[in-house]
Amino acid sequence: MPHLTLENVSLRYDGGAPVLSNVSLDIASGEFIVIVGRSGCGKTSLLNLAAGFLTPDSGRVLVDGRPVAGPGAERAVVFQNDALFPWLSTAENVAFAARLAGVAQAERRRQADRLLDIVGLAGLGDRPIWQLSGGQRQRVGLARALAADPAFLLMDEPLGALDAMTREGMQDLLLNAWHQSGAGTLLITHGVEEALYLATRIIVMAPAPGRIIRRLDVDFGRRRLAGESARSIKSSPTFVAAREDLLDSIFEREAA
Amino acid sequence: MPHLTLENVSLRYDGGAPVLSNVSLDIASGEFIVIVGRSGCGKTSLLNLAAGFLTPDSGRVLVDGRPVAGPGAERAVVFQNDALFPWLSTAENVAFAARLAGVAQAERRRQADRLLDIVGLAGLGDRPIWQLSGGQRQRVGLARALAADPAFLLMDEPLGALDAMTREGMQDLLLNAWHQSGAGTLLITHGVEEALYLATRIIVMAPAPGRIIRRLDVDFGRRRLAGESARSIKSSPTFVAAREDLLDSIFEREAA
Amino acid sequence: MSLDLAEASLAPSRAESEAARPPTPPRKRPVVAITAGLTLTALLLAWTIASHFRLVSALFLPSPFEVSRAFLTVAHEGFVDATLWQHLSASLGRVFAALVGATLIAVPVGFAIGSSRIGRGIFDPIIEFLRPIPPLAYLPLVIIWFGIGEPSKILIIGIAMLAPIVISTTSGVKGVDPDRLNAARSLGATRGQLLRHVVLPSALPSILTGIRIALGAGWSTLVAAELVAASRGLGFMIQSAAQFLVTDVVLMGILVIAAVAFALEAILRWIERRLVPWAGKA
Amino acid sequence: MSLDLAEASLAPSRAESEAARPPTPPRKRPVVAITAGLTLTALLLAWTIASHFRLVSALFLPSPFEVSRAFLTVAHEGFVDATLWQHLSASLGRVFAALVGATLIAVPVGFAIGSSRIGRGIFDPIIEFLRPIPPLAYLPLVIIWFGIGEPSKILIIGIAMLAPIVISTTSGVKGVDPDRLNAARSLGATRGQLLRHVVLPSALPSILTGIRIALGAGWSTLVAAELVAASRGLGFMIQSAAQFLVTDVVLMGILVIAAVAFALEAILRWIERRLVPWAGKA
Amino acid sequence: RADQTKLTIGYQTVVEPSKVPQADGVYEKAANATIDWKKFDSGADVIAAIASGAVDIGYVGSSPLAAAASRELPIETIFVVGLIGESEALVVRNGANINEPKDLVGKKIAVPFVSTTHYSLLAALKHWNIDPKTVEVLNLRPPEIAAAWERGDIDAAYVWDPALGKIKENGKVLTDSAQVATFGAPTFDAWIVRKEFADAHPDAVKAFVKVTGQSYADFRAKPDAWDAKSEQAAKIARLTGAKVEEVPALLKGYHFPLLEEQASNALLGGGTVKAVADASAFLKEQGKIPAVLPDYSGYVTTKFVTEAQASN
Ligand SMILES: Nc1ncnc2c1ncn2[C@@H]1O[C@H](COP(=O)(O)OP(=O)(O)OP(=O)(O)O)[C@@H](O)[C@H]1O
Ligand SMILES: Nc1ncnc2c1ncn2[C@@H]1O[C@H](COP(=O)(O)OP(=O)(O)OP(=O)(O)O)[C@@H](O)[C@H]1O
Ligand SMILES: NCCS(=O)(=O)O
Ligand SMILES: [Mg+2]
Ligand SMILES: [Mg+2]
Repeated sequence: MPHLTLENVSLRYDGGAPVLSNVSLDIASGEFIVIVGRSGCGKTSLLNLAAGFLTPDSGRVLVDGRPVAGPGAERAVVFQNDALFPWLSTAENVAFAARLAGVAQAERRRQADRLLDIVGLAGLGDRPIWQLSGGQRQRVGLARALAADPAFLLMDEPLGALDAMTREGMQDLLLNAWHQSGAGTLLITHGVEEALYLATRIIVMAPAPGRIIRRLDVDFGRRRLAGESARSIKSSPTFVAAREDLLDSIFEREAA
Repeated sequence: MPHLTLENVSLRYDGGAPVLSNVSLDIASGEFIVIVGRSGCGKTSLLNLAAGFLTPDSGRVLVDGRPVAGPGAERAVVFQNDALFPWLSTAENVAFAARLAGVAQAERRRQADRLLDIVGLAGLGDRPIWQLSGGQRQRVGLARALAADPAFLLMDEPLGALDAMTREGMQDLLLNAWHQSGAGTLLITHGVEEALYLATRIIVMAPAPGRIIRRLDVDFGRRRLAGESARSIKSSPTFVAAREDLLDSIFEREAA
Repeated sequence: MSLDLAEASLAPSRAESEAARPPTPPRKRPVVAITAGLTLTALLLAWTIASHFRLVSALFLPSPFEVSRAFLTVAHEGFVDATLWQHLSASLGRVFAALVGATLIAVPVGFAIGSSRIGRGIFDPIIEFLRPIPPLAYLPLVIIWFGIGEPSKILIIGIAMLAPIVISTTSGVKGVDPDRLNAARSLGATRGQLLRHVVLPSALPSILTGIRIALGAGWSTLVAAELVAASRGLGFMIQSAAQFLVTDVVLMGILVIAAVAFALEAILRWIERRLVPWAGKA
Repeated sequence: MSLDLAEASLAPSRAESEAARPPTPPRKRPVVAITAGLTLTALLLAWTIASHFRLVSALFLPSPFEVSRAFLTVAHEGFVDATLWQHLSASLGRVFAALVGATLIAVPVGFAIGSSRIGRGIFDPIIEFLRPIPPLAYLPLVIIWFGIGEPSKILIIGIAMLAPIVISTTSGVKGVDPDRLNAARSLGATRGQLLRHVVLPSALPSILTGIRIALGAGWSTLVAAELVAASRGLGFMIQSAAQFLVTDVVLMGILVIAAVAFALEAILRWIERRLVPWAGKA
Repeated sequence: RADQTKLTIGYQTVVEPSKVPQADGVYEKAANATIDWKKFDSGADVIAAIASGAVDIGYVGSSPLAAAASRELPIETIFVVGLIGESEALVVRNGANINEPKDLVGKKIAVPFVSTTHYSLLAALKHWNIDPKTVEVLNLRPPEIAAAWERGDIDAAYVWDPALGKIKENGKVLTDSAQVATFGAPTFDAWIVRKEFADAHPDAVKAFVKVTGQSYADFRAKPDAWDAKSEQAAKIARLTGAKVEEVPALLKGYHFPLLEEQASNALLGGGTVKAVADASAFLKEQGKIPAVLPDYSGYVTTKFVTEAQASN
């Protein structure tokens, strides 16, 4: 079973203060790990290390025990600002990896259509992506990441720019995509409810230097997959209590 | 007791579909009215009518029964993007109304310092406003609005751009400012919790055309002012239930 | 002067809302259009009257009628040994030759500056040094070095075009969304593929903008380049006409130059819209 | 060409985070600086060698030494009946006279276009018509109309400066945040107060940018304006030197023109920072 | 001395006797005027300056004069400098392989546009039956011609001194204006005045004519005294840029008419009007100007020469 492991990684940007200090984290297939923490505590830096966009100053990043040297197709990334390619059609965006690999146009199109179907965008393959709504674009970004059939899915606030209602719909889509692909998933969010609703495990980070201060296993997402309504989950007392608890960890609130 | 009244107002922008249709609303001193509703349902348009920035196609906007013709100093406005004047110091921003009225520099400064003290920015009067954080800038915007000692305070998503923690602090500041000034307050927000926490009455709007679909009296804010902790209010079952209820109205969610 | 406050306060205050809204409300247009129409009519009328009643001598201000006649005459019979069309194509030929040359040099240089530290080290100081010098200041030097022939004229125009294209290309390359680069890398792109599949298309809108600006700069410089030792070209034509005091041809030439500048700009904008329809949208 | 991907992917992807972060990481600078230094040294060396060993005739490429000597000679003894300082002040005088004139006309016109529909109707078509015409195209007409004296030169330079200032002012006035206007209105501002207390300061950064662009455009045009019937000025100096094939003075003149252009730009940027420190920040 | 007339005179670098009183400040005294002397490279520039009112009295060749008159520029010819002879010549570069006129086809020939040499070149080409469109006629001012010649950019040039002297160093004369005159296209130089100025300050113009006439008389009286070592030659060389040792020869390039000859039938009294009309007709034929006038007599006046002579 694939494992993506960060082993005691530390990081500082050129000449600056340490941004991450001795962080260890393991992501296995089937897990949905959500990182929360205040702005600037190093969440994005951590994800960029895992993705291979950054190299740690000390510590190691391993996939199945082997150190990684840069990004790799087994670790697909979904970006907050979708990072789609506006010069390509929706379908060509989804099939971008295939394009790089030199797969023929027709085959690329077949692949793209299958994935667009999965994310609920069947029939929009020929649209220029700048004619899609924010929520649709995030789906395309997800489809593009899933296209490579990755072992891991790394997502940095993928729903951050969406409005409340679209966001709720996308949460269920993420749950389903994770469930069906089985990819080990790492997601960053500012939404405490979102974290509770999606995660199998929540990682709370604290700033200066960025470090993990809490790990919390939850299972609301599995309850949702089992058929319970989002509304009943989110208003259940356990959920509300977990939410307050988590907010306390993040903001280290003094009980007022 | 001052009343700001919208009487059956309707509005359409040049040649477009109706944006507001037959909306009536009354704001009295001591009230804290919060408008929620999906993006584009006409909240900002409604506030702009109340402020006098727009004129309704039909219906009337009245202050104490007299129709208004444009903006007036008795209806102060706080903007989402603060709308401060970067070429003026913090103190001069706060005292802008006095500057327009030709009040002398020293007297302006005295006024500004008093208000900066109220919003918790004592000593920052000489700062250029572009050296303030987003939260501080919103406080300056609030101080500028309060400087005119307005009968009404109109705020369009004043906390929308702030991060979660700063936002919580500002909510309490708004509650206090409202309580102390006694101004009839109208606030627009996308945050359902924020609405519940601050309002004496919540107005739910629906789009196409913009109209009021629900009015809901609440009193969590008064509980906060009475000394109860934010945490205990927000995790109380009545609050959680009201929240779900409100979300249902806004998104007309089918119970899943 | 009245401040259109109503208009100002209706403008959406946030960028996102822009897309969802209809374009500028049409009800306000007429005022502008009518005033504009009146202004132009008034100007044309003043011109006609002043020249018709010889308030100003024809030497200084030929009438609109004389200017149009000059257009027809020069179009058919020519002036200083070439027809209008020959002058125009000489000028256009120079500008386009310069454009091709400048683009071939400036785009790779812009890529080098924008995408590599070594490239920046080599080319940035050169460009930063050349940039502020008005291309016309080179004119005498270029004439000493390369003579008064076509190459000199094309070179001068090309020099004027270089900086805008390099600078736009550089900013396009530097402005490539790092997320897009990262996205492509995590989808398996090699360095070459990044350049070809991400950097180039990302920078294309900037490059085209640079070319548009460069064409404008080149067209300006052209007129000056033709002041020296040309035997054809619009700049040469109006200069010769001025020396023979044929003011109607001078005015006609200025109008043609304006029209061409206008057309070039419009064509480039059209190309931009066609080639990079997404520019500014995503 | 190597793509500095590490660098690219570190760049913050969201605008807000920009402010909180330190400027560009210093560790990368040396590469650029060293390469830049090497490049400049290499160029200077090549120049010295080529001219010293007379690989190229001095007529075409005087040595750096000869160019500096030309600088000293012209500074002290002068060239074509005026010292370097006199040429320089003649040129600067023209440009500043034009700048003052252009600003006095263009700023009010920009205000009119940006803040009133009538103003837009009247001036917009005129500016849009004049804008694309290279100022040099007017040169012959201006000479016929106003002669070959100083007024013509200043006029030509001023015309080149007009459009940039009008356009920047217009966009500054149009770009006033409607929320700021509304804020001032709800604090009791009259129309006059809006113009003075909100529109003018809001547009100031744009106006200054326009003036900076205009100075550059004017400096370019100056050289051309002095190609015709001047008896003093840097453009006249290099043109005369070129006619006598005094290449060292030509090169020296180009360097002086570059230095002045550079200095003007730097001064204007300094003024911008002083006068509108908030520009781009809020 | 605010009562003094202000007079701007545009002169060219042609070697002729009036440079001596110019150098000596005689004009200023005679006209009781402050005079601003402006040097021009060719007649076209002088005409432009006169047209815009920047210059009051100017030195131009017959061709710019004809062009200006045909455009109804308000000017009057007040003094004829003389027929142009060898002082303007078409020089072909050594090594350009031009041995006879028909070799000019396809070559680059530089002239200052509108000038007498432009006119003479067109006339010569016509005489040789060469279509002007088959040669490349470039518009360069005399100093630019000298520089372009040195660089080897042009194959031939029709120009006057001092540029002419420079290019002759490595070129040979194919024809000159004395010969072109025999083709039926004589050229001459003349002083002209802005009509408005002449009406306002007739005395200043008269004084100008008188001093000019006197200098011509001085030269005609003792041409050999103006040798290379004379102070006259030195003054002329300084104002024109010609080499002092060449001045005596250059002075022979013209036939300078005396004041008393000016009003004769051959010159201002009739011949000049006809010459201007002929030149205009030729320029029209060549497509350089759009129309000719029925009558050019309004552009020539004997008034000033007559009065000047009378006051002697
Ligand atoms: N390229 C960079 N150069 C220098 N410092 C950086 C860079 N990127 C991030 N930092 C700093 O590192 C720290 C962590 O940044 P990071 O983006 O990882 O935080 P984050 O938790 O993702 O924040 P947010 O919630 O705002 O996205 C911050 O203090 C930030 O200022
Ligand atoms: N200036 C305008 N011109 C034309 N249409 C406009 C204008 N301003 C708003 N609208 C339209 O009117 C409707 C209501 O807009 P309004 O800004 O009042 O909504 P809102 O509820 O404030 O939305 P949001 O929550 O996104 O701020 C929208 O459909 C919008 O597109
Ligand atoms: N020989 C005089 C020259 S020009 O005045 O004709 O240009
Ligand atoms: Mg982040
Ligand atoms: Mg709104």
